[in-house]
Amino acid sequence: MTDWIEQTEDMVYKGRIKVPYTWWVGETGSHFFTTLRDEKKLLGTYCAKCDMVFIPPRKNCGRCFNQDLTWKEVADEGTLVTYTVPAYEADIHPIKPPFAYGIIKLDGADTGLTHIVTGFGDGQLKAGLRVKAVFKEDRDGHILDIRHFQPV
Amino acid sequence: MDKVGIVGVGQTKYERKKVGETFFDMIYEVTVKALDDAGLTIDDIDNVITVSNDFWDGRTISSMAVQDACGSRHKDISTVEGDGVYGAFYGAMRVLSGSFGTTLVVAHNKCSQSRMNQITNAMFDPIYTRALGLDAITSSAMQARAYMDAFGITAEQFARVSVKNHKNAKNNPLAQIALDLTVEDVLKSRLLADPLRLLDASPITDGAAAVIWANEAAARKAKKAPVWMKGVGHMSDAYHLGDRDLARSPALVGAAGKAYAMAGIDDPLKQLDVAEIYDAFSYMELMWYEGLGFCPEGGGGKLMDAGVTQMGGDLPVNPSGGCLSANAVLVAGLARLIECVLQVRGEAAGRQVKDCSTALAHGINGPCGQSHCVMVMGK
Amino acid sequence: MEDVKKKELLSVYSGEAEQPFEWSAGKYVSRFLVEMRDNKRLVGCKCPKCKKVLVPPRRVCGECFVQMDEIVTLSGEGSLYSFTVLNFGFVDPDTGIQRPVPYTCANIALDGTDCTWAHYLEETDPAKIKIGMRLRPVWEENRRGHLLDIKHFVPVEGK
Amino acid sequence: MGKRVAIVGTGQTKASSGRKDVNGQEMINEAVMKALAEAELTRDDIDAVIIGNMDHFEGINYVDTWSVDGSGGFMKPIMKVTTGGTTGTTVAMAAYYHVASGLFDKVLAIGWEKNSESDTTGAIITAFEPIVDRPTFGGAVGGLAVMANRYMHDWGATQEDAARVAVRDRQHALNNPNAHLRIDINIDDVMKSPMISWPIKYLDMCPRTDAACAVIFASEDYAEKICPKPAWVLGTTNRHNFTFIGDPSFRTMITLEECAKALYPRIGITEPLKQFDVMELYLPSSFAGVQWIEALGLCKNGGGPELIASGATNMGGECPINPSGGVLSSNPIGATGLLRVAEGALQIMGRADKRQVPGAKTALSSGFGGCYWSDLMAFSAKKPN
Repeated sequence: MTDWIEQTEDMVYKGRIKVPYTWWVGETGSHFFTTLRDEKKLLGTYCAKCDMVFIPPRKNCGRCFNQDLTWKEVADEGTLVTYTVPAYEADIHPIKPPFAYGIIKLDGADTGLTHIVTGFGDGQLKAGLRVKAVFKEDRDGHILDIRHFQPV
Repeated sequence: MDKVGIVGVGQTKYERKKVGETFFDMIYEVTVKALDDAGLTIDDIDNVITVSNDFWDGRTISSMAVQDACGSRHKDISTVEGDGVYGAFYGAMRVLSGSFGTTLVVAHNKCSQSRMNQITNAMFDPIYTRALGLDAITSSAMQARAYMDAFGITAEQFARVSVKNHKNAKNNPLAQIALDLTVEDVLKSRLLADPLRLLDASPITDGAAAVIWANEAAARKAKKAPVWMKGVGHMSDAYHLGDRDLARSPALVGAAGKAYAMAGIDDPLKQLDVAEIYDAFSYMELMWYEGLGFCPEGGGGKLMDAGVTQMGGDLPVNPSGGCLSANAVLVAGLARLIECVLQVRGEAAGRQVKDCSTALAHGINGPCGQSHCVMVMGK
Repeated sequence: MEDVKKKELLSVYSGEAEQPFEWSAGKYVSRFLVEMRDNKRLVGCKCPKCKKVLVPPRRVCGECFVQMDEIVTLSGEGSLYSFTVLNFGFVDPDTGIQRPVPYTCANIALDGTDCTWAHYLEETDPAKIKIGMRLRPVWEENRRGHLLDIKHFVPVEGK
Repeated sequence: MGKRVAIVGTGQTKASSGRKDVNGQEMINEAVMKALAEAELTRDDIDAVIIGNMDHFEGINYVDTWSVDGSGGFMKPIMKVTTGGTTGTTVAMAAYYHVASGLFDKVLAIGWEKNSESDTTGAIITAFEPIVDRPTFGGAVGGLAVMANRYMHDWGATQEDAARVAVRDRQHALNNPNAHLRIDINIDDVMKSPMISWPIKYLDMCPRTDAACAVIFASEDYAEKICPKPAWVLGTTNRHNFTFIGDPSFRTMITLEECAKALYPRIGITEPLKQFDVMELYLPSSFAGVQWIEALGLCKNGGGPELIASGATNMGGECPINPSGGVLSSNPIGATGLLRVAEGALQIMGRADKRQVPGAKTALSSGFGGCYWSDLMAFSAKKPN
């Protein structure tokens, strides 16, 4: 009675999930992004209890739940903490290789910002490298308003 | 605390692409296998926990695909979306609550059906990070680099993990990739994202797994002696990669500390007989050695070099071949736990660790091992 | 925090990205799709224990937890168990575009089965649709082994 | 044996059609802060966190690890559970079992959704089997409509019968400052509202909502120290019986009936209408509000319209249903079931303000989702034996 199982061809359905998303950035994030867009400045939020400046900014401190954080401008320049150079192309990548991903500790921040690093020479990438943000010309309030970081 | 133990286990063979099988088919297979292993019938199962992920499955409410396949009709059921060790932990809690004598825990994934880059990109925050295009490989590569830089760990040491686990897999008939490799082979394999290479990474895998928990009374009905849960703990680090010290895993230290305290373990290297830990990438195994207290911070590479975690060493790690040899995401944690059960039972055949009475299973959730779950199993 | 409430509120848009999948139908649904494509036929499967016939075919009878091996050919006709006429549009996740409205979703009790099966009716005026009415499938000329190889169901003439 | 468990604090955000002022983690934190404040606890007191939502509504994979800044999961145990519409009650059950297991004493359960961030129906469609169910599925509204239509056919119930529930829940919502829809409507308004999926009209259906809810569960060792009148969990059960759309019959709400039959004997319920002082039920459409109370044994099958018309389920009636305004007034899907739990607990704790049922001592909360699935959790002012 189960002969049919062997005889049946394996059908595969090539489908997709295409649901568009609009993520609300919120008041705190909007202040960060409009400042980035309009003034090319990067803002972190400071928790006095933890004595830490967070970037990306937070409305509340995730560690102590302090709700009274204050804005603190951080530099658009900082130190590379870690990095990788992808050796493959993928449609999720916003740019073509060669480029690196890096975590950058901006001067004045206590946490690192993950972003893209380009413009480096052979063997130049290493922890401790000083990098600086390069801003897009036409900015629309998005994390990619920073086009990338590059060595100072 | 009352006792809860595993009395039945079942796994599919792990394969690159099970083109003729649905989630439903795989879950039925492992449910029947686990019941047979336990000598129980579906009527002996009091409730069910399923483990799946809506993104991987391409289905919101991914658990709906398997309800009838795991025999959950007319039973309580719930779903953990995360690694299988977490699902197993919740299943054990439901027994410990006194509400149920047994829990069936099943997990499925067919990683072949989707695009890994897109699915793992969705781990990242849509407002601040996702548009950068990170995925599991590039984020892990940054962690691997941070770990190397912090402690002078080398690519050769990473490669030794790959050599060991792929070799161990040769004794595991369910493993997907079993290979005799040299360190050279790993170092010459295709670069994915510096410093990680193809043979440092786990494969794309389809598969499913099941375990059956029982309390003492229900376990008496099973045909095999239970392997008891001796200790358990889970903990999450911060989310944004830049918030964390990626070279260290304090959340694993915390999770393991809790599990060890429950299990009465103060010297894990000595007191554990085997460990199955989540090596989605080779470097992770070394980092997790440290978080699990098998060696001091920064000592993962040296522990590997000393051969301690090889088959025949003081604490063999991943005799099953680990995630590097088969990584049906989420299922992988349950596979770690099942290997522990087989080892403690003495049923691990060609990969059996001698005199095994205490085993550790470990799973992770989130990017770069943000959240860890550790479970100690024993006689 | 100071100043934040005065500013505009931004959003991030995912864009037109989509997640592609290659879902295996499995042997049971494959047989179902092949029969539709090649023979314009609907099939179910029969539980060896409770003898109930379920459509679409699947490996396990949920009620009995036993494997079902017997494929049963159905006439394709059935009676209307219930229906709704949808008047609101939404983004179809498989196409990324809005489904045209109105359309009629029906649960159909196919002859010889013990459950219902969901498909479209051609008729979209609720006043002209009666629960219990006899229905038959209208097949597409070019079939590809897809649920929509049946265009929709229509009343069986004279019943 | 396991520990007895009680709810000792709840928090919910004001529900609305779109929370543009906060992102997901921030909205979650609002609910968490309120729950901690009500219980007079801090983040440090929490032993474990459970969180759930529906992944494809916000496109967030691994919400447990993503949420920690808001949920409080930093360096704490956190786990994600999710089962679709039943997610909120699933989260509550997970918190219950975390505590009942004896492994955790104070556990935070969080449900949330920002339905404004995607096309809700488009995302719901993806809940069903992609090859044989999804192409012709009409979403939650369509699924509820076919059930409603069959119910009218089988029992002669009318659209007006259903409209009474739409009016009842919206009237109740006027007492709930957190409700999304606070609209003073009558039966005529419901009947004249646009037909969206025959026989369901616009005002018969729940809205799309952004909101979060947090509930703190505590063991018997702590509950009474934290809360003067804790809401003790009497029992909980669920049934998620079906895999394909066409599998369930609409004879009644089968899974809910099965839940009631499993739960009531365990907790000493023989006459639910009399013995429960209040119910907070996941009734996503007005028609569900008529039919599903039959499955709960409040009346015989087909008796729903009469019971609703009698006013027994209104505020001041024998067993008020949905004093909060229910799902017809707020539906942040991943939070909706947990809101039912929170509202049921608030009644027992005597903290329901204007929507308080005086002297409520026993409450029932339900969850709905998936393929006509049901969850139940019952509460008592009295510590269970």
